[in-house]
Amino acid sequence: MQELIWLLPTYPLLGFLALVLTAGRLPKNVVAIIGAGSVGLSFLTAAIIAAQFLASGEEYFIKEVWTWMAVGGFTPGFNFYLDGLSLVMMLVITGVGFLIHLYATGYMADDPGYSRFFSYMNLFVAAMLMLVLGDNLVLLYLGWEGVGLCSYLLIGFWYTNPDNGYAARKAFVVTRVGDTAMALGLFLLFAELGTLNIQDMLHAAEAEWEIGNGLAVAAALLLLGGAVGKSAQLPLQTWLPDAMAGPTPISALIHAATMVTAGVYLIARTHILFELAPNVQELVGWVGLITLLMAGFIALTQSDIKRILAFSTMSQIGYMFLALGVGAWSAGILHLMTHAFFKALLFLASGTVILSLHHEQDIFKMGALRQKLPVSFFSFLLGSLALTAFPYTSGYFSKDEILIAAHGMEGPGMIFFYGGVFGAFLTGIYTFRLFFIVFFGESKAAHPPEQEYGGWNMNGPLILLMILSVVGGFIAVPLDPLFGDHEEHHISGLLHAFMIAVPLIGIAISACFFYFKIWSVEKLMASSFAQSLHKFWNSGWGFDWLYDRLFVLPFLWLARINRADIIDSFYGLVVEVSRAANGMIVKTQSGYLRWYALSIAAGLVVLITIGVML
Amino acid sequence: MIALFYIAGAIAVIATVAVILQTNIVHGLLYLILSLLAVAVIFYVLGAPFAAVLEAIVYAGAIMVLFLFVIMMLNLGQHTRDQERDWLSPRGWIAPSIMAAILLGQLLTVLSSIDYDLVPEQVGVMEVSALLFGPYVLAVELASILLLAGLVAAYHLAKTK
Amino acid sequence: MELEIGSALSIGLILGVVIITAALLITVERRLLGFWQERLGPNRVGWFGSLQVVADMIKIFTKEDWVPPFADKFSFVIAPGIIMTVVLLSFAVIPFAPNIGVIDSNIGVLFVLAMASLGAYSVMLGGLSSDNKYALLGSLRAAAQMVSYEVFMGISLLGVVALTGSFNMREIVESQADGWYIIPQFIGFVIFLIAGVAESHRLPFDIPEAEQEICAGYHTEYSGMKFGMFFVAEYIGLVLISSLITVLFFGGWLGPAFLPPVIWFAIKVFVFIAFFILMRAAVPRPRYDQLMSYGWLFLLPLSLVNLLVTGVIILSTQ
Amino acid sequence: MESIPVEHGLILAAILFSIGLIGVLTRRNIVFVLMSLEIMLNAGGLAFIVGAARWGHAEGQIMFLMIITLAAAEVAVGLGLIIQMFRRYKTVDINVLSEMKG
Repeated sequence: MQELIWLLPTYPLLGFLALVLTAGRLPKNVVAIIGAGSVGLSFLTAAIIAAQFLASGEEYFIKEVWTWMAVGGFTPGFNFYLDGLSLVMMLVITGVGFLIHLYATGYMADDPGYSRFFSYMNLFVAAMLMLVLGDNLVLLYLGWEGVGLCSYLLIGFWYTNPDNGYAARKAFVVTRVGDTAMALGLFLLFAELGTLNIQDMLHAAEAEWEIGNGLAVAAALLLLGGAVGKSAQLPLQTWLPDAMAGPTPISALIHAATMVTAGVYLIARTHILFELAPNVQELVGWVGLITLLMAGFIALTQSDIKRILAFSTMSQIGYMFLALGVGAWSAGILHLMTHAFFKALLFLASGTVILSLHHEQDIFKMGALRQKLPVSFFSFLLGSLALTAFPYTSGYFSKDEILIAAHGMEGPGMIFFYGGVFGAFLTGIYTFRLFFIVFFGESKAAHPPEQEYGGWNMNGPLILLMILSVVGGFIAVPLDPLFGDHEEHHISGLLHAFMIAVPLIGIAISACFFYFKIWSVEKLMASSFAQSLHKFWNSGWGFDWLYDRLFVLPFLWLARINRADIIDSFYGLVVEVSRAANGMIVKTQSGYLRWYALSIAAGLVVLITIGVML
Repeated sequence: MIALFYIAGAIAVIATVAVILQTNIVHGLLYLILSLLAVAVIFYVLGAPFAAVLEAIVYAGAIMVLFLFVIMMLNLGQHTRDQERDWLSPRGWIAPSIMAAILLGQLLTVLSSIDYDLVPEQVGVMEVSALLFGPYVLAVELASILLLAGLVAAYHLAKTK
Repeated sequence: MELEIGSALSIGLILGVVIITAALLITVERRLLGFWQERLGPNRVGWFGSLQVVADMIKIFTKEDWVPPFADKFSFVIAPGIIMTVVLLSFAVIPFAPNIGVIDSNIGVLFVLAMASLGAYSVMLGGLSSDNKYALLGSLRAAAQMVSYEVFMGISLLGVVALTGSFNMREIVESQADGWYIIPQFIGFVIFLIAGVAESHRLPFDIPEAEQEICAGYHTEYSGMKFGMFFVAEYIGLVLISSLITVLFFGGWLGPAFLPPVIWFAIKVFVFIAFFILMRAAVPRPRYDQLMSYGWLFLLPLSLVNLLVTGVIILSTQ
Repeated sequence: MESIPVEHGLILAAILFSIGLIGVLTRRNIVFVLMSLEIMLNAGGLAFIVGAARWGHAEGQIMFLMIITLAAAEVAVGLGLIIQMFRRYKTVDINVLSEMKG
């Protein structure tokens, strides 16, 4: 059965082909069956494969399907590699993906682009599976770009609004920066190590490079560039909030559960390389820490329900990076998985809320939805608790492990630890700010909902994800043989209690502000400093403004002064010279036979002259 | 015989000059035939009677007849003389003449370095034919293909639609 | 280089005999035609009209030698001269008898062919320079006819040349001592006969000058002595063709010894002259296109086959 | 027998060739151009015959035969073209055939 691993991406790919080739002519229920069913089949297959793999106790499994190309010694194949890491990813992608597909069959029911939507989604799942299952970096890169393409297509899904197209382009271009770095990294690795097969490459790197080797640092840095681009980490994080322009299931699947964690997967996959470059690994931690804090502050000030969740996602991926940075690989992946559960839950629930309120996304125009939208309420409650690492929810276990590992780290470990704890504090505040404002207080909705939107196909996934969000932390991730980092860290009980308490304090503060209304936000916002701070954070720490000044405007300026195309003028010169020469030579082509005969005679004279001279 | 060579040579040159100076195309053609016949005489003197007769039969007798035939068909001749005179502007002669003079000068320079007196001896039809249908039979085949191609092309080109 | 240039005297003698014979033919033809057509013919001047030729010559010589003002004078004048020259030149290689003849040339047959091909110019120039539509039509016909039939004429006598192994007329005659070539080369003879008539555009192949269709064809505008030259040249051509047939196919001067060779030659030539005149009296003129297609579609393949078969026989009997 | 300097024959060929060249370059009447071409071809043939006489071989005559064949084919095609041209342009001026200018 493990031999059938190639079926995993094949099912969604076939679904994609079926939907694309019929070009929306199929009835909606058929589309739903194909779209969600293909992913469901993938999930079933994945589950069986996972069970067999775990039962077999092997460390890894390779399925060679065919050789993609053979150029000299470079023979990347369509080979699938299964080990603990890809197993987790595979299950998350197909499982959560299936639930989200199922949800989307209801969510998108009224959309004219129903078939198109599911074709993109299926292609995305296929590409994502390719990414995590590929045994060489070329295949990984294929999937990497495939998901990038799908992300672009789905952000701009409602293409009639130019803003959505703009957001899609922004996401595409910004991630392209990272992808370029990653491609360079691949070239470097291939040039230095002669292979792009991940395992061979890692072993070769381990054998040839000592720790701190310059090439290892360069390669790790370049791969990190790709990872931060895909995972929306500093400094390439600006695209993620705008990516919320797509339909909500997209946000759940691509921009929360799977694609944005590809960077985490990449670093975890090539962790040996990062271990060879400790400075870069530490940099990963710093990137994660700064991003999680920054995103937390931004999330405090946002008013759009999806943007809050987007910044929250950014922040949680920051935690994952932090985990990678401190070497807690398993914890990072565990957090990836739990985050996939509860963030998908939150996004889907927000989707229900948005639809119930007739496409209203501003949280200050909601309120008092507790009774009206019970499923959403419970979803949000459990999702938020998991997000804030409420004890014994899924997020608690994973975040706990990360922070403990950070605490145990040498050097900047303490900073990472306290930074992470502070981030958890922020998480508590902004999460429950959202929760309290949306579900309590008075209703400020323009169109108050009559009843909750959605049937079983939307509520079912929510309930399943609720369960997973609560108990997901108990799932034993089979990563130990892969990373071998199961080093027990221990912190004192007091510190541990403090760690657990901090998010709860955040929740309490949030409650004081928004539920009990003991404190008032207005009072806090009275000072001009607070207002400008709010504005600053609301704008995402001014990164968009900064990048605008740093890159976009200079580029536009260059484009403007280069309107006459300075570089092209060189080639234009070539053209002009040719044309001038042509103009001179064309006179010789007079069309008059006598002229040609004269030329021939002249040539004869010259030749004879040369002959006589010699 | 040697005198015949120079006389025929002189006739050939004069007649040829007359050809290119003529404004009446029929007269030009007659001079050309004269030139060809003079060249045929030279061939005979040089010991190539077969070539001489062929020059007369094929060149003067058939190819030039074709010319005359076309001239008759197009009804060229004396009517076109004025037009011909217009076309022959004195300036048009300068460049070709200079070019030809240079070429001729070069050829003379090169040729005058040869110093060999030949004693003509008859190489008759028999010898030529023996070679032609012996070692050069391929050339005969090629020539016949060429003629066939010429025949087809001429037929096609001159056909009235 | 076996070039036996006869004395000026013998050249003059041969030329004189040929021209006088041709002139006499004018009367002879008319008398014979009259005889065959069961009428009298010219019988007033001299004994049985024998001086008719003198009267004709006096008439032609004294006529106004007129050149039409619209004609191209140069071409108009030289055209009759060309035909006279080439037919007379052709006689240079004819061996009349073992010791009578101008040149004993190795390329005699080819020389005759060359002269025949040059003869076409006369007709064409005459018609073209006359600037007359009948003349032009006549000369167009003549050009096509003569150029075409030259080909079959040349190919038809190649059989004889192959049998002899030489282009030398004297050798050809000598090699017929054992038998005339009329026997092995009968097809060649027939083709040569027809082509010869066409070459000299005698009736029935006088299409270039067909009176009923295009006036007098290429010599419509000619008069006086220029016309006389065309006229006489036609008879000289007749003599030439008869001589060639005699030489190539009927053993030339060869004959029983009771008569001198030159007499045998003369007798044979006269028989063919008479035959041509009889043809004129007996055969109607074909149409122009019939003539051409007959030549190209029938005579050409036939002559080629004849040559091929001759070659095969020669090779197989060697 | 008297001898002929071989260079004289070649010089005659060169002179004829040059005259033909002048004709080709000067004349506008395409029939004259074709005739001048014939002059040049014939001059080439003459040179071959002189060469044949120089070595006493028949090969030169064979080359002359080739030239004559070439000339015949060329004239046939060339005259066909002239007839076609005359039909189309009603002139024999070679300059009207200058549509292929660059």
